[in-house]
Amino acid sequence: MNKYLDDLFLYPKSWVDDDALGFAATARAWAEKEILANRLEYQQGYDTLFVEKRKKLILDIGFERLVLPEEHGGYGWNKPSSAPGILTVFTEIGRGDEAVAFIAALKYAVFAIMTMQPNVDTALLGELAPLYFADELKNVALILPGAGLDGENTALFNGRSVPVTLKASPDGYTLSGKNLRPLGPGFTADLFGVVCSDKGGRACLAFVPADAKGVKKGAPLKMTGLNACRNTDISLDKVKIPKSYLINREDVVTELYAWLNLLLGGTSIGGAMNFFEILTNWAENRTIKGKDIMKENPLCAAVLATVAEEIAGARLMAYSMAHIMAQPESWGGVGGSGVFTFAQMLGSRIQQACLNALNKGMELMGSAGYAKEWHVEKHWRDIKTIQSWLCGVGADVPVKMDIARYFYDCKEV
Amino acid sequence: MNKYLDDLFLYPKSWVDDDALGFAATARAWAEKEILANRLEYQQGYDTLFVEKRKKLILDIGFERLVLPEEHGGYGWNKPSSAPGILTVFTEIGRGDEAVAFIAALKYAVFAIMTMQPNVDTALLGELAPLYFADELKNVALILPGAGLDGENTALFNGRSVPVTLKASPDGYTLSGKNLRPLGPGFTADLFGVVCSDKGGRACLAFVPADAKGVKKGAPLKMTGLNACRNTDISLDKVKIPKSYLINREDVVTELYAWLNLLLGGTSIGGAMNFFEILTNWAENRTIKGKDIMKENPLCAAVLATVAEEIAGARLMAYSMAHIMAQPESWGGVGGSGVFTFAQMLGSRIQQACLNALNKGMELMGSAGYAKEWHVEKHWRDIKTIQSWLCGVGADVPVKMDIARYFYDCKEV
Amino acid sequence: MKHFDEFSLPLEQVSPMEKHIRKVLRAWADTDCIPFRRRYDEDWKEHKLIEPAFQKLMVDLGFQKAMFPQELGGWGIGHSDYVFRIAYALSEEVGRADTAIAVAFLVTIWPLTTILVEPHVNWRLAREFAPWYVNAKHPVFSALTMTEPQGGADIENMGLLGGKTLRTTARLEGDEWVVNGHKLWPTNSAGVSKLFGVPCTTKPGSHDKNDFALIFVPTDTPGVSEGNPYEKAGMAADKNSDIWFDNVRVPAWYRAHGPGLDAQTFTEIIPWGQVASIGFLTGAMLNLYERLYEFVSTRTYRNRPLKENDAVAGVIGRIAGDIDICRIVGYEAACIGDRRNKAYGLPIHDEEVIGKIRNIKDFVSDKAVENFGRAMDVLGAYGADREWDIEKHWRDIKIIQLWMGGKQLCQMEAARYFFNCTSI
Amino acid sequence: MKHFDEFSLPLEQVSPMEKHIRKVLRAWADTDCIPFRRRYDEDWKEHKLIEPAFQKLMVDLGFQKAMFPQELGGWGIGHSDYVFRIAYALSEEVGRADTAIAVAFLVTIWPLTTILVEPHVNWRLAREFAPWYVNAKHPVFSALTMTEPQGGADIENMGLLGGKTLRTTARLEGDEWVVNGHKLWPTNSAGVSKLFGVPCTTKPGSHDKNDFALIFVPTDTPGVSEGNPYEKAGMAADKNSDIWFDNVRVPAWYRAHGPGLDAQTFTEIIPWGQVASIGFLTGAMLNLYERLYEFVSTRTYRNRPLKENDAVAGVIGRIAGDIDICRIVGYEAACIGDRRNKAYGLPIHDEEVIGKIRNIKDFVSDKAVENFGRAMDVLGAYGADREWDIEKHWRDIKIIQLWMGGKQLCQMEAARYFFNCTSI
Repeated sequence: MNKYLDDLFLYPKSWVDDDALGFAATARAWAEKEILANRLEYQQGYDTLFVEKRKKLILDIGFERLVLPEEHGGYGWNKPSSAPGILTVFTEIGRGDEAVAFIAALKYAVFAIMTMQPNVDTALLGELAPLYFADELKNVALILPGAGLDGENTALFNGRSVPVTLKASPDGYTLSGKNLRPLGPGFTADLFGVVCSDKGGRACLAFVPADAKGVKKGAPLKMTGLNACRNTDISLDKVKIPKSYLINREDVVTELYAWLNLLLGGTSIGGAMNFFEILTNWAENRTIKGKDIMKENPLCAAVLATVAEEIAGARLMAYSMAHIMAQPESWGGVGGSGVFTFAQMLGSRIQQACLNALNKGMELMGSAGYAKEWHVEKHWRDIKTIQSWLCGVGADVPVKMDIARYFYDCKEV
Repeated sequence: MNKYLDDLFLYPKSWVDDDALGFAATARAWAEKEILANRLEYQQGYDTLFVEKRKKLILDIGFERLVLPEEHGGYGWNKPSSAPGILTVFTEIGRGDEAVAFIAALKYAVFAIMTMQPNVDTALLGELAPLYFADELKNVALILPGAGLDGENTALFNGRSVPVTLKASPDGYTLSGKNLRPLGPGFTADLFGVVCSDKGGRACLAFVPADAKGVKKGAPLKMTGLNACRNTDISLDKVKIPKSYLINREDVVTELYAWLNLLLGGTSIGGAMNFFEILTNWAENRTIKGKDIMKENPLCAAVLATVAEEIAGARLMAYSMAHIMAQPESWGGVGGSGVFTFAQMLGSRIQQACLNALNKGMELMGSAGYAKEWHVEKHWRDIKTIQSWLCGVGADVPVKMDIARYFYDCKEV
Repeated sequence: MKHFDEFSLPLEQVSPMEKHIRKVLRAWADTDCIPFRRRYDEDWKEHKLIEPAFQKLMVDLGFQKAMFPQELGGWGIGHSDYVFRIAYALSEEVGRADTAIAVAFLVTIWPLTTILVEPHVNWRLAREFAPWYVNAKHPVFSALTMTEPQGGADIENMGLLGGKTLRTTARLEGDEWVVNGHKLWPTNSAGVSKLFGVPCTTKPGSHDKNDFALIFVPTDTPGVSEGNPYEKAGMAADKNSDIWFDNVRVPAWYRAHGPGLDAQTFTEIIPWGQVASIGFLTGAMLNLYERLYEFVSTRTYRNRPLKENDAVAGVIGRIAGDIDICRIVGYEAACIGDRRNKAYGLPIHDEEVIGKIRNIKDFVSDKAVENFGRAMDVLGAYGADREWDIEKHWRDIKIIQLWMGGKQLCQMEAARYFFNCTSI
Repeated sequence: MKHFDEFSLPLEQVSPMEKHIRKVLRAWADTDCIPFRRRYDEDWKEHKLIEPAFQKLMVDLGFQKAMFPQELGGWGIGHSDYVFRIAYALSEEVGRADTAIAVAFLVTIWPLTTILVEPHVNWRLAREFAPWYVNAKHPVFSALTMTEPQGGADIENMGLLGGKTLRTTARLEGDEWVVNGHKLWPTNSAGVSKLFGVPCTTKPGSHDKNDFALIFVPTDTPGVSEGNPYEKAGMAADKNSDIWFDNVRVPAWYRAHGPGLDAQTFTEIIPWGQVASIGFLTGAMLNLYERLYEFVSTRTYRNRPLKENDAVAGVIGRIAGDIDICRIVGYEAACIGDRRNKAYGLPIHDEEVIGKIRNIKDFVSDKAVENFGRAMDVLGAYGADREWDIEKHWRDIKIIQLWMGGKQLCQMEAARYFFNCTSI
């Protein structure tokens, strides 16, 4: 490959300021040096190296603090207009390891709810930032609306079940819910961002420290991908949290989804771009039919083109999403129905495009596509895991219903 | 429907200046008043009304002059940075009638080659503008590279056959080619933009007046759609043109494709948006299973969502394309390999997305989908015609090969 | 592949008669239809060019007799163990030339299947109507008037609605049925037909299947009126219009069978229509292959025939491959129908039969829409050109995808069967 | 649908024996494999958990005898008119539980089909090898070592390359073959097998099919060495490694048949592998249906079971519908193979047979990849969860899509047949 990824996969550069480009370069350097340079070593020592490399990025480089306001030790990126820059950075991290980017995305999205202008919640930040942005790694997992169980009647968020209920108590709130499937590192989580329903049935976001009384974790689950961020089912048995640990403003959940779609979009695009690099190298060095270089065979070239096309298209969609989020004034806020709908719509298309790039490209690699030593199958499993988790339940139906509500004013779907 | 299309189908407004928005509003008013207000009448008297309505747009409103430099009677839009504005205007016209927008797009694209900064060809413009931008309708058709005939060995443009050859003669050039299938109104064309190959086999663009000696037209063809712009095969039998009627600068053909993809993208998106309006009206007034309003049935809502999603996605892709074209400095010129590749890639995806919106939406309309009186089937036929014509030959393979050349430096595909 | 006849059929299942029938129809297609079909679109109202094709097919070759018992001058195919497969072969061969002629012809037989096909032969009605078709010197058409202005294909959704939404009523007065109502869009309306099969309710709003009646109405009965044909995107040979029934009186015994069995035979009519539709689609796809083969063999990319380019070969190989797949499953759909009287088979009103055949129709329809669109793209600048015939099929087969309840009903009836859904 | 056995099969074509064989394998799957398979991934190197499943299947139930002639203590299935359909049923039933166990088991039979199946039975070799499998107290595996470091699946592209790219050589010295070369990735390598079928060339660089040799090599022959197993995304029960042949000497009569017929039987081996692959895929899809059915019946959207939501029903209905389609065409692929000795059939090295079966394999593979992915999405937050089993199949069936030349070779061989391409 004799071109830089950014020269191949065009995007509206004018939307990304120098500050962001600088940080993206740092993230790229981290990925190159810490992970891509010693792929096999990283794969074989994954369990331990995963933590080490994350520490370098998050603690040494201080990447996590991007979400914080300056007065809480951040860099002043806590405004929607930074969305394109944030996307750029997450793409670079995802290129190194989707799992690293994924865990970071969850934490970023949850804290964005209390740090993004105009909704900076200084009081809550004052309590949480010191605890969860200190000098060791702290993980956040989410409890999102999703599948309900037949027979149980739960409150709904756009049709999805909200299995956690919230009760007001004199000194705060009490949360209850059983068999909850977190999004993210449920087993190692230090803090849970929990979507729950108040007595009016409206969805809001509560913060639950993992060590709070009544939080029960199960055994770690075996998953398709993202195995480094070990997950498990949890239950909340009358867990008490202080009043300040609840954010119940209008649109808090839609806003959370918007950020997740953007950051996980960047994550998968980054992973897909690294796959593009591996595939390019493969296609330039394989011969088929005893003579042709693979990339010069028209059928293989067509598959290669589809891979590039899916990634390039996904990247443009992601920047369109970032641009729409970056202009809350024109589109009614990050949590507004317009931005939410487009984030859901583009978010699921981006994941599908990245996965399709992997699925198609692997067709050219034969056993190298699924042998661990080629580092392709991990991208494939990780992206599939992100993509299916983002569906929540019912494949793309809930997102289609979100779209139908916005474009056709459907009321009953 | 209780929202404006532009509030539903978000796009980066900041890329479209007030000047363009004003012209887009005029185009929308034309479409509403002249066509959409009296649909049935327009359909039944199509042959004559098609000309009348075009005259209003092109001569009375002067729409065609958008492409001309101010000194030739234009409005000073003749710079790549106007691409997003031009796209917006073509979307409005396509919403009224794809055929009107289609003919206009061909003429615009051909003249963009000599009017767009930094390549303004004042001499040639001085000759052609008075002839083809006078006070009556003048049609332009293109001869593009495409399918070759087995046994004939032609020059190639990115693998596609260039069936017209160019010979230098003392007083100009001589063009020859047989059984040429124009893109556009070949039968009524006053001017042909002909892609031909010089003796070095390089593709360049020649302008051939339809009344030039040696230009032979066949009988009009029956087509799937765009029937108003009647087409026919032509042949060029040693047709002489003056030196000035040839533009052979590097990238002239790639640039032509870039503009075609943008303008025809807007054309089909406009048509698809009008279909969205018709479908919305249908889905709000049909009951199924004897009780539900169609749009409230989850399966129908999912199909409706797909329609909206395809159109919204196509529109965002089109603006991404326009943005890339509008910044020739960052991406190496409108005809450069980057812009050309992305135009081809996004252009074909936009057409497929619009067509898919029609194909899926029609599934909900039963016989109303293919009965002429509902005005859906025309959009379907017109968009399919544009989409398949743009393929040129071999479905998406030539575009895939364009993509493979750019992303993987393939040399032999 | 030496000939498109090599596309797969489960050879052990093909009837001895089928080869002969295909030969006759192949000759009709190549001499009486295909040479003229490029001008059919403009003939949609007059049928000046289209009429002779019907005359040859239905009268001269005699296919409008096919279903009637031999005792009544027919060919007795209604009594054949292979009747579904024969119907599939007919649909495919005629559909290869023109799916609109195919549907106009097959729909003529369609309502009659309820009274001519084992195990539900109604001899009195068979004797009544047979002479009209068997002795005619001109094509005689019939129609099945299903769709109503409200609700579209609800009526075909017997499984869920049981005729609840029917607004066309039949009232028994003495020894006559009095029919009132408004129907839309049936094939062979706009004055084409001599006989209608009319689904009605004897008790408006009821979803008791015993209140469903299928009544035969000669179109010259007082009170029957039809509108002008609709202009459509394609299928010029098939005329459709509104139909009104205003106190139309027919003998009481013009009801197909009676309470219960009417609803059952009407449910059974759906698989007939679906299997024929699949035949139309695979027939059109056989023709797609013929035309596409010529194009990719004679036109070039990089100065070599398109089919010798690996990437194009991938595209056209998928198209031909899908045709082979569609034909295999389409023929299996016909076999499912022909198992209706076998010990190991199921009656065709069984939800398994309905669900599986709906699914196959849905699958083949989608593949047809996809592959005709793809084929037009392979032709590129020539794809929309009527001279290449593919665009005509592209316009026609979309209609096949949409009719009889379209995609959604296929999806729901298939899902209802596969997952035992109770409320969809 | 009361049970997944209702998914369509062309009932007239199913052998009497098949039902019994399926019953036995169904019981094995439900008691000896499925309860343990969620821990197989971690067992990829040791096979501590996997071994007992093989023992029960191949030895206790005796399936490793199946192909051998009855005279030699086998079941004689190699002589059955239904052998392809039986192989399909085996592949489907075992594949439903674990496609990796299915491939390890079927590949044991695979190279032996060249010498055990009518019309090409080599009795001398059959007598030589039968005792190894028939009398064994433990599972005995074989492998077909096709892939070479360069060129991947070129070797399977006999149609175009005729073995030209083969670098593994066989030199006849006296009454012995001397084999040298390097092979990659065959199923049942890494020390698992007792016998290899080794495609070689007797004249490097030649594409004369007479220079192609298929030679049987016992793995304990001096000069045979194997590497450690590769770690893969799935299919833990199937071990793959490098294999080196360094002046390996075997008796001259260990060659399958001889010049010409070796190339033909090797060409014929491809349809065997494809039909089995299709069986693995539809078997996994049957299991997909079982697990998906449970999820959509017990989990809710809008507080109603997922399957009662029309839009979700549309998604899962398509998945189940595709399973039905795949099974119909998959079984037809097996029938095509079983027609090889029939007057109306074709030998399985015929390009029509190869092209059609490649096409069906390509189609079913794509559908499997698509539908397992979709099913994981229906499960959403639970889709990537091993407890639901679907993700395991999702990882495994991708491998099936990629092996044996993968998609591109299927596409090219299908296109070559359908469009008579000469250069692709």
